[in-house]
Amino acid sequence: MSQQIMPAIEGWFTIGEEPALVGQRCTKCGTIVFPPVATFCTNPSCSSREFSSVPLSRTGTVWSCTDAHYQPPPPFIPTTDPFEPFAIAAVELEAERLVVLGQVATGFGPGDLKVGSSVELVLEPLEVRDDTQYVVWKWRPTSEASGS
Amino acid sequence: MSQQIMPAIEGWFTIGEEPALVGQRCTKCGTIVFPPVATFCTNPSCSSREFSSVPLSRTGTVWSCTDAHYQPPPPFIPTTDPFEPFAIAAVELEAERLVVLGQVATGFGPGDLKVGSSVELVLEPLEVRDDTQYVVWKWRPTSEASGS
Amino acid sequence: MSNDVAVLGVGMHPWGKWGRSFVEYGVIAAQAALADAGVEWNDVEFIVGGETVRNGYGGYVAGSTFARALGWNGSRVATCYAACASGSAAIEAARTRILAGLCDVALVVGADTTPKGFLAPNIGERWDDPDWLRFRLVGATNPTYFGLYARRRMDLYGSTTADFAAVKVKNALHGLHNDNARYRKQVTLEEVEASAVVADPLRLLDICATSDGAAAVVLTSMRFARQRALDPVRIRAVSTVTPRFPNTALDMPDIATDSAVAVSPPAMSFRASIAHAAYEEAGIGPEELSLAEVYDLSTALELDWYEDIGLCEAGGAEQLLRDGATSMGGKVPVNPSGGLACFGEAVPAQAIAQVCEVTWQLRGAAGPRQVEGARVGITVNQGLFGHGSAVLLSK
Amino acid sequence: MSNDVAVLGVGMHPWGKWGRSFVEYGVIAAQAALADAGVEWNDVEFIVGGETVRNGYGGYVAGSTFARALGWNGSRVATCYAACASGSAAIEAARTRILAGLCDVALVVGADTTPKGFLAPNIGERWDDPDWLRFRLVGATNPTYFGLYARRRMDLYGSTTADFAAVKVKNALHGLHNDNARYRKQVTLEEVEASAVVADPLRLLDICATSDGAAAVVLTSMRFARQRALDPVRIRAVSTVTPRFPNTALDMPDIATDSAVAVSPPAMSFRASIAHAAYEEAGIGPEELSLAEVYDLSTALELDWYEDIGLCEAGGAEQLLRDGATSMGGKVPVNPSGGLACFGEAVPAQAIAQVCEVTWQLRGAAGPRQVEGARVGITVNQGLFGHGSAVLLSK
Ligand SMILES: [Zn+2]
Ligand SMILES: [Zn+2]
Repeated sequence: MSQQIMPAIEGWFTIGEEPALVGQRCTKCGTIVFPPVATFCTNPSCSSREFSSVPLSRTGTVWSCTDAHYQPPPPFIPTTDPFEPFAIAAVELEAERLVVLGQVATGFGPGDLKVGSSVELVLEPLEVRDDTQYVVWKWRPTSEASGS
Repeated sequence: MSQQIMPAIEGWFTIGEEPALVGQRCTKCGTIVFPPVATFCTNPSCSSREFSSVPLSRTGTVWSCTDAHYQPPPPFIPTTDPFEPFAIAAVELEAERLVVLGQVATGFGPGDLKVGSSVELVLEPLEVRDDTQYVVWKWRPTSEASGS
Repeated sequence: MSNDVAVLGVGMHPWGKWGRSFVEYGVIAAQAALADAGVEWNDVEFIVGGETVRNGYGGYVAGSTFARALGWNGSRVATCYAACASGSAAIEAARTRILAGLCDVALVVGADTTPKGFLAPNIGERWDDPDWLRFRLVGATNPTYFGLYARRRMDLYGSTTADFAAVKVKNALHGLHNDNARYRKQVTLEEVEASAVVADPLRLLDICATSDGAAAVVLTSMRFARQRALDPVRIRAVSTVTPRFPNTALDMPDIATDSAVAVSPPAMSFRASIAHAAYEEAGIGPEELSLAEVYDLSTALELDWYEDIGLCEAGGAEQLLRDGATSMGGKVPVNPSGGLACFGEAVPAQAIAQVCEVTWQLRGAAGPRQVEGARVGITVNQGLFGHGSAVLLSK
Repeated sequence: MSNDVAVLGVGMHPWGKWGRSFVEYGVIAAQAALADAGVEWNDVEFIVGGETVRNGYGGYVAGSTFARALGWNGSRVATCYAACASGSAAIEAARTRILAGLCDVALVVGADTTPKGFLAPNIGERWDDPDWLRFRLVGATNPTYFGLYARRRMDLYGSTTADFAAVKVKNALHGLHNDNARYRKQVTLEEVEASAVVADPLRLLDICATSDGAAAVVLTSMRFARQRALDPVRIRAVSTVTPRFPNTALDMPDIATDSAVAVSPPAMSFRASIAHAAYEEAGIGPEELSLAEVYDLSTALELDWYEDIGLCEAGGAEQLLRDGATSMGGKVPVNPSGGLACFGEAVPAQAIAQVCEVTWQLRGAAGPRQVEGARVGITVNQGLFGHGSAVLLSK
């Protein structure tokens, strides 16, 4: 049985060999916007509506992290039954100078991360629907971190 | 098969031989409130919270009337399929000096009513659920009016 | 003079069914108003949004949603909801902040997208919500109320369905060349009377549609405005009054009125008190009006407004209409923009759009629909649950 | 002085889980505030409601819902929404109307009922609603953000979970005899540390609950107040600022921050700018504070606020706490009411309740929790989507 793989939300990230978040870069002032859903440049001194699509850095450093010990309410989609806690990290992308939230890759907890530690972007399944596996971005500790 | 008869909303009207809307009368200033869901007296010069329950006049005069030619959206419950237009009247109760909206009894249209004409309160089915027939108040033309 | 603020800029996103986000409409209207005022977004000290309750959380916090879309600039923010009067409530928040001396430049934005068909309550069972119960127990939609008001006029004052249709014909003519209007097409009496009955005696063409649209105004202190414009249009008064007990006219979405058994009804009806409060605040009377933008949710309701804004006595509206007094070229043209008849309602934007139109008229910049020599204009509307509003403007 | 308004009356409905309507809570708080002010409802010229978005249409139009429940009196009305800052937005609407000279007496009311468990978005699929997407794509609840802020303090400043627990212990002690608080029970460090982890490093007792509750204030012009009170408590400033671009701190409910790649971040963070704007408007500095009511959605967040309202430099909050400076009897007691720790949040009421507490403190009428010699107090909070608010009060 072959499953098609699709992003859980269209246009926010690529799903190739080297998956990456996709941002918008204002063609006038260079401001980068993620998620890529802006109609207008977010810089108040710039009223441009023109953006180019840019892949964001696939690695970053932890701005902070936490976890979820109780199952969030819908529209959260639980991937395990019974619910298992998962970690969440806010990650700073140096080149883009912005912070992006995401779950931490399965198998890692908040103890595996601290402010400033390195992570890279990976994809993991969010749900299977109509023979399609929908994936979402997560942050996986690199360098000094190890599975918990 | 015997069906229980119940009001479509509790406490707003009685369902005996002579059905009547039920109001609240402020025990301090005498203001009457319908629907009977007030916690506080609606008279701004009175801060009473004490009400007695009073049946409202079963007859009144038309303040105005109209009809519905398109099926209203939910939570409206259609009673016919396909939808049939029904008339609606706002009726002034002289003793209580207030106006109450309601559907016009089945078989009568807006042409059977005019401002000032007389109506009386009747009950008609709104829906059947769990072997219970839920009824709602309607206004039926009296005196000069006739079925259309 | 100390109670005046200037309408330095106005702007709109055309009304229609565009299928895009209310945020986009709002920002485009805001940018148009800023450009019209010659003011940069970074100079705005206070932004107020008219709330939309059908567009997710972003609609609940419309003020900050627009601020963010324009780019966070550190301005103060507010979001106002008052049903159909939301736009004027937002204008009033901006006006009072300027009059309080707390800012010089404020931006007011309202935008909406609309569902198909009747406006319906949110899903779920809510046995304590009057707006839910009127649908459940009576099947009373918004047109139900418009039908009741129309029928009452007919029985009390002898209005005819031809009078109602004539309002539509007039407004369609007024809006013919209004680029911001959604419907720009002449309509005949016959076409109105051939359209389907919705709520007797009103037909499809008697009742306004719902539209996507946005409007924005830049309000400033008179001091700030005078540095930029010789003779700016001024807001002279805003009314946001509630009814007085007992309110004995059946108001949408109620199932019953107050009782007058213990306290006599006030001398003035709620709807009449709306404009009255604005006249009183400004010390200007209806005899000074050059034009009016009134909330013609239905054609018949426009006639009610003639009386409620003081153009004539109760029962006199039909004669005024038949005499052409409220048509372009008449004594007091009503809805020179084309009104809701040509726009279709975009709830939090509509009252702001009315102010845009009066501003263009008072500037003498309304083009083919210009009311000659316009000097004073009023806007009025009424929303669910005791929300009335009026904005009185002059040169 | 010309920018001051008086807090002539304050009133609350006790916080709890009462299972009744928000309207009832609000009216009871309003009647208490009116009685406290010695003002009749019929004398109120302007009523403002803090909107609640989870209680049907009546909650969207909270101002008019309360006006009607009190009995239509013809007053002007407004309803404000600004997430957790809604109460201060409502206060600001009333204050500006008074400062504009358009009314003397205004009533501000906020009330809410709350669901069980986490605050969750409304049902339905909304792929363009960030508040929906954060749950769908990341599973990020409100405590997620509190956990992120707390962990960042630990890694940057060496805070410990014992510090966080100590905030809870302090606030529980403060609220012990507050009749309006929901939780009036001493809490030990051990109890906090034995409670379940919700969002690492925060535990159940680190995070505030949600409650039913209501609060109201009667604001008047100074002229009106002086006829009734010798030395009324005054509002000196209100801040309702938005962020400045680029906002580089991750704010609830966003998935990402602004980018600082094209424009450098402002010198002051958004949260610090909230109180700063109030200090600047009033010409009063943090060194003059006698007490503060800050929005302790979590224990760790209270520590962030110490820095953001200027009680100490970044990273200094833990020392201040450990020294007892923010406890009753310390230099600047924080949350003498017991804070959200003892109340649980009732969204549109909470910011108004903070003003009630500061008013009682400045009157010297806070009973067993009185801060001695209190002369100046500030309230601060932050809501979703760039809503910050601060109210600065003095004798
Ligand atoms: Zn740009
Ligand atoms: Zn009474």
